Amino acid sequence: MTQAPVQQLDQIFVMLKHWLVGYVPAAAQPVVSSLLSVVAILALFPALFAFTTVLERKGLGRMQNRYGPNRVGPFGLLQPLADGIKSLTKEDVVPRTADKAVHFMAPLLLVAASFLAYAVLPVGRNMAAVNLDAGVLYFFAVGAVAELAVFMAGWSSHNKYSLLGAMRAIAQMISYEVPLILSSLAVIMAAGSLSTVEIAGRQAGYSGIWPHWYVLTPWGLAGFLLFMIAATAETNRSPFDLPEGESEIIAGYYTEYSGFKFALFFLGEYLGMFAISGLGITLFLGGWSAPFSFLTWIPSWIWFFAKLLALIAVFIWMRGTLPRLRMDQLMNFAWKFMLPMALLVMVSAGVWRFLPHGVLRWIVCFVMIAVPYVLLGRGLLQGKKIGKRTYRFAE
Amino acid sequence: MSAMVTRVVLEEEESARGVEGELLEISMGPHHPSTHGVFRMDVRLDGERVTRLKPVFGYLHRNHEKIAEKASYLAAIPYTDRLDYLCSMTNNWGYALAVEKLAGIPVPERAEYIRVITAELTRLQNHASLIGFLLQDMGASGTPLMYAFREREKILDLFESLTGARMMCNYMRFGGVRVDCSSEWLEAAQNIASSFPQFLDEYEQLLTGNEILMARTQGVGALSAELAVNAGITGPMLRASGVNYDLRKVDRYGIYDRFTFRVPLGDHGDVYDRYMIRLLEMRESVKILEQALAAIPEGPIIDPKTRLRGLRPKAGEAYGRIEGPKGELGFFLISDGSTNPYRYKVRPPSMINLTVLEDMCLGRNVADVVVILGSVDIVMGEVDR
Amino acid sequence: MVVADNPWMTIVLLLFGALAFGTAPLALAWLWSKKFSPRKPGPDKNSIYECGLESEGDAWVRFHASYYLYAIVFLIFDVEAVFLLPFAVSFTRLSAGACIAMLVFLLLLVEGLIWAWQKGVLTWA
Amino acid sequence: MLGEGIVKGLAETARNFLGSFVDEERLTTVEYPEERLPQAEAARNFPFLIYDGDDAEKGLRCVACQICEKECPPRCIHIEKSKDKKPDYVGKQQFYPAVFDIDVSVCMSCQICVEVCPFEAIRMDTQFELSTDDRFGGLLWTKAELAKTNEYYHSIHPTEAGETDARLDEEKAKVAAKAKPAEAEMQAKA
Amino acid sequence: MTQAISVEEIKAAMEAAVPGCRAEILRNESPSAQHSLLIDHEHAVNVAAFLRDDMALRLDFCSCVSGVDWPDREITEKVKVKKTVTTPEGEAQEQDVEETRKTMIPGFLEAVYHLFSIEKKHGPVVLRMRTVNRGGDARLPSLTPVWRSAEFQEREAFDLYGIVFEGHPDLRRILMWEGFADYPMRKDYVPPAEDDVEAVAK
Amino acid sequence: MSLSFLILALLTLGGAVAAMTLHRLVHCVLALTVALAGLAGLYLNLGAQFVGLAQILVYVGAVAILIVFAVLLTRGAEIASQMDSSRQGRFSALAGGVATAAAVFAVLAWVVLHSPTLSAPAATMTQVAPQAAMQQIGDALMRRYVLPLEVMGLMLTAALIGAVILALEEKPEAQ
Amino acid sequence: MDQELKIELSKHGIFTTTFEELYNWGRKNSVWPLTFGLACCAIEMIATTMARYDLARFGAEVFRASPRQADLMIVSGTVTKKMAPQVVRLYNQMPEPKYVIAMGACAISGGPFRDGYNVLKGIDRYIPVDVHIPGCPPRPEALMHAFITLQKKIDAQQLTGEERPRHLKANEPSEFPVPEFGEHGLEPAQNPDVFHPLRILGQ
Repeated sequence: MTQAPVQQLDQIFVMLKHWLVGYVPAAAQPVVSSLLSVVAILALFPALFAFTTVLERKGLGRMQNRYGPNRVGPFGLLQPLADGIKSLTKEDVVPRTADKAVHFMAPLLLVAASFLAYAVLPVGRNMAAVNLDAGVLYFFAVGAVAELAVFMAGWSSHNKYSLLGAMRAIAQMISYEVPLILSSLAVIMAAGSLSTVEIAGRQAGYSGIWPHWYVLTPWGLAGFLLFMIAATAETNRSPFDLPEGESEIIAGYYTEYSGFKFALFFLGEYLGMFAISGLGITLFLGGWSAPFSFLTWIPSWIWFFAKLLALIAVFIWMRGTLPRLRMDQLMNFAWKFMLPMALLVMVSAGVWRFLPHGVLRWIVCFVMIAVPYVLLGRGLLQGKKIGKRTYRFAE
Repeated sequence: MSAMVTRVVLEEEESARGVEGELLEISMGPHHPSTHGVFRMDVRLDGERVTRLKPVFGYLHRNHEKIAEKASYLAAIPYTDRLDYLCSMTNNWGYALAVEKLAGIPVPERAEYIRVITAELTRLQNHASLIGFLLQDMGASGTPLMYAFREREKILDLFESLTGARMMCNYMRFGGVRVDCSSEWLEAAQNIASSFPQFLDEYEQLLTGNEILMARTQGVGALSAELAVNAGITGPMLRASGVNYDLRKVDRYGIYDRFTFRVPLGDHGDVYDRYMIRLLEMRESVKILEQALAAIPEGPIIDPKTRLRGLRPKAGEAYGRIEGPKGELGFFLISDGSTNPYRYKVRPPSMINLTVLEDMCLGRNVADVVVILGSVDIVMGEVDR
Repeated sequence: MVVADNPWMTIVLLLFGALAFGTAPLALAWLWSKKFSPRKPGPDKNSIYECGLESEGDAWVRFHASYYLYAIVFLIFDVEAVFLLPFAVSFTRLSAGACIAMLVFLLLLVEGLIWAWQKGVLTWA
Repeated sequence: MLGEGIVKGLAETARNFLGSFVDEERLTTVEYPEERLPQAEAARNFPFLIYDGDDAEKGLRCVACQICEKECPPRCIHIEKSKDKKPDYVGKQQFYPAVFDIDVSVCMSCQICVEVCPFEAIRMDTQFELSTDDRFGGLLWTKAELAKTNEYYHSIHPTEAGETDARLDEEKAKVAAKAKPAEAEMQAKA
Repeated sequence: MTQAISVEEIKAAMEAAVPGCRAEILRNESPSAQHSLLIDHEHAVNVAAFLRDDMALRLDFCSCVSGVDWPDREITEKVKVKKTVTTPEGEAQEQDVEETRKTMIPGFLEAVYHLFSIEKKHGPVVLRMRTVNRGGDARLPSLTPVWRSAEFQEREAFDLYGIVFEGHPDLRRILMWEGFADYPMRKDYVPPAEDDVEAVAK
Repeated sequence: MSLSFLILALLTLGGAVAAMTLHRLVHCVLALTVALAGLAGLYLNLGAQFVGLAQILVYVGAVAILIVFAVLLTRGAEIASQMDSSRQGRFSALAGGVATAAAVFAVLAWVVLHSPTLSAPAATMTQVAPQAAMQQIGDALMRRYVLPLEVMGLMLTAALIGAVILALEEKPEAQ
Repeated sequence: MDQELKIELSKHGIFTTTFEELYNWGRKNSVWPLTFGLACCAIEMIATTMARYDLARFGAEVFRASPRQADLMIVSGTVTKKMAPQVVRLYNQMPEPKYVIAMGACAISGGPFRDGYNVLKGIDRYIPVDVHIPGCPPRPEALMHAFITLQKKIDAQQLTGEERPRHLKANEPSEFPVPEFGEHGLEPAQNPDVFHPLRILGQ
């Protein structure tokens, strides 16, 4: 088997870019190169968004013993196009008492913030738009802007439900940002770098057939789960979809948004979800690397997107199964479970480094995480006297 | 008796805070996704905590009683279908029972059995959908509701093949039932009765142990037995508060004394208990169904001496009640000897169960309100009539 | 790596691209409404939605202090995370002593957290 | 342990998801416009009038007794009695409805008209695809739209129609039996 | 449905426990034989509290509260009266004359309470109260302080019949909107003339 | 002065001016956020990636939110802007502001002019590779500045406790 | 779309025609109903979205609780006089283009309850209705039939010309007066701009 064509396939987009850049004058080359990356991001992820909406609706349908959309285009795949056209031609209503400028800017800001995060995501070998040495920090910093966008949307609408939704959203997002950052710190400690490209690269090696993914360590697994839970909350997905909890506060902070502005919010939320899943993949799931050494011939970007789709499927799966948490439980969970656990994961990642290789460090790290998990979980449930019950019967 | 205690405390708290202008006043409803129809709650919020909640209804007040007083005894039956539109069979039965009391009409054996079978099937589909709606209010994207409706469709198919309609069965008559059921129908009902526990297992697997569900429901909306009795709460909600009062046992109306079944009772009276009591009641209903299907005799299905058209009961009055899926469904009829009831009054369980809504919701937050309301099991057709 | 660009140029381009991506359909929708489907504002349509009723009272009311408390705790931990980041980066080359120093730093903050927990600050109302 | 119930629930939805590809019970959708479930024989939606033979006007069983109009709970039936009479299925001279309208925008499909009709003239149809944008024209059905053949009745409710026919035949036989002696008497007298 | 205790017994117990209370037994001739007790206004709340708390009765559950409207009735009866009739002959003579006499029975509004005991599992015991008239004096004491379950139902009777329950904590319209002027469940209510589209009548 | 610096400086200044002049408090907060983001841009422009991004994370992500909550908490969103609208009040406020700004600027200028980096010869300011920069910060933090770090932690904890105590007075039922 | 219409359309030029087709195609395949249940029919409406009938197949399972994001109002059940102002206001708050399905007898005419003092005799007295579906309640299939009828109706709408639908005409209203609670009933009892009965009884 020749390595060359495989590698070519792996690097096909990189080569394509080089080839295209080669045609422009040298002075314009950096700009064109950047532009190409930007255009790729702007084209690819919205397309993924469109696809995901159908996937979600169909997936939920299957979980609920039905088909889901299947008539618009082949297998219902054109459904998002129809939705898009509809949204585009729908009347745009802005409440009279709304703060119009802020109301207008909020969805744009959300979409922009969501897009910016993609700059540092390595979607394949040599395939990151930029390689910032503080890439992870950049990612979180950009994510922080989304909170502001949500607040702007909720506040400017001048609607009670919107404001409630926005306040819920911010409280939730800030609370889960801490465990999100802390759980990724474990990986940064192991990798010794904040650069997403580098972190992904670190995990591309193999021991036997097993990859060096951080998720395959006790602290990595725990960190990954914490990271994904926090990510679910950050992106307002079920069971943390309180900010738009339809059964409680109508449509949350975008109650007063119509037409394409509403679609932009939707887009922004999904883009956020992809981005944060992408970061999770980069940090814990080996980025673009193959799960087994004998599968490396499949192009790296395929692996990345396969993992992304798998995580999206899990998001959809959870949405199809779980009821929503309540605000106080959500906050309790963030501060009284997620935060201590994230700190412990960090400490255990530190311990991992200082212990010698072997079974011992597996056991120590596992115990370090498992015991507090059981205790904290018990504290969460039994502290509130929550548990299964038995019932009396009268004849 | 401390029935009014909660109310007083509430007002004291409110005046003590003295920040009325700073609280958020929200009307939830009449168009709200989880008010189960056109119900409205005027809520005052401190942050997200409820400091006052006033139920407002009447948005579906369609003058059922007035129309029935202008119509004959027979013509009122299809209207009863539309009271609690999820449970037309039990509504029919309640009304038929009241008229039978008023006019002294006997009911043949077979009709009684068919009534029990259809009523228990109704209870099954009502409880199943209620749990689905409750979970929907809790934010589960439709999956439990879909499973509930999957089973409900099977029961509705049964109803349709017996009565011709899925929801508005218009099936029972004073003195019996309208049409006889075939042996195939009984077989189909038997199939449902024997497969229903599987569905319940699935439901329990999906939900009962779920930590989120438990956290959302346990300790939420607790209702004391004392207050429940005083406020006239009936049905699963009363039993969840630990009061053993099931009209099927107390009144032994129809032929319920022939069946062995148990009445599940809760100890906390919270939303979780209400949820569990309904699940357990479904299992008991299946038991009743099995017994009734095994013992149903042949015979006439309607009292031959009763005139359906132009029934003129002697002047007098009667109050008849049954254990509807939502609680005590009563009909109070006054006859002046003419073909129309002089006074026709429905005792709607879901409306009276709302009496304590505010008591249960105070101090909880918006998300709880939605869940508590869901656990009360209201149908606006019945609340507003 | 690809052509050694200035990363910030890419990011700025991406920012503009993203803004354009958001604005373009809005502009298109605006054009559409100009050409074909006129917007029809009205007193009801442009009033606030409140379950079909006319909205009463102000939505911009005083909010609960617990939001503020959480924001403070968050700010503290955010700053802490910022300090932890450089530590994490150089962690592989640090001595055990430095790590213990960081642990002390952590414990200080955890102590604050526990204190706040005990005080019931972390109980949402 | 925390998370146990959640995992169980996830397993349940996964079972349904995977089951939807193999098990009919786990994919209950009937794709309506193309696929339909067989309708229950007893199904009812709106009333129609039965006529025997080929001529809707002649064979209409309704004799305009107006019982259904009176008993209809929402009072959606409007009948105007004819001035003249025509023979019914047993040959007796009867009135017939000059006008027979049903406002299906009011009808509550309760079937009471069917129950009270002594002439087996009105029955419930199963047709439900009736949506229209014509509020007044499309939802008021006149006699011409309501009249349907006995064969149609047989096709939608075979058992019930069979019973009805048997009853009618019996009645006819009775009348015939009564008529025969009468005829014989007449002849004898003659 | 065990009616363990007869109406007469309840009446006696009531009158013994609440001095001065007046109760009247109204017989119900229909097969249901649910006889009722008509109680006076002044002692109604005390009577109700007694019924609820009495250890033998324990009517802790007020199931159903109904308003009933009894409009003014004209009773036409033929009475034989002795009358002095002047005969054509000019003699005054006492005669039995049949005369139709019309008596107006003034209308009133009535609230009917159906009580049960959850503890003792008996019932129903039917309580009735009547207003003085249907006009300005349509007042009754509220029994909501005794049974919370009466809260919404009394409001409903107020809304639809216009019975004013004194002592009710929150007596507002419940089904109709505030500002609605009529009491639509009364027998003499006439709905507003609306343009009724009767497509049938074309 | 490069073009990027000019733009960023204008952005920062514009945001700051808007934050002072806008009428709605929430608008002011948003404008302030712009100023803070502009400042972060300036850091980034100087090649201080870590500081710039941390500035966004902490100031835009956390401080701005905190101010927003504070604004909503006081319900002064509308009323406060009308406060102190008398001419004299305005003038004195302006004067006070200018004085404070001048003082702050003076102190900063003094510090900057006396900082050792400025006096060191240009040659010692080696252009470090970005990756190394991150690690250098970490190393410096954990070796040379380990004591200040602990003091920092203590201060943060103190800040937490202080703020909570202050806020708890607002929220008596939590105790 | 029938042939005649196509020819008619082609007169407007290919550009408009394609636009129009795309526009109608998008609208008809993305009809998001308002989460709006009134009475009995609402249960059948819910049943329509459930597994057996699955309205989602048409891309219409996105029930939006906020009128701002909804396209279709399914008036599912009795509209009482107490509710009518809210229904009209919700309709008004929906952005154009918006459609209304009157589901069931009550929504069309007051149905069995039309003699009630608090029952509105048909929602078309205040807002324009696109599709009526009789039944009490209509079966889920019947609602789907109504939905398909609506899709056909949308498909036949023109983008330009005098025949174009209401929402494309600048001078046609998109919101209608909300009736007010009077002492005896709603005022006004109907909106003559919307309500065009064959004949009003007593005239």
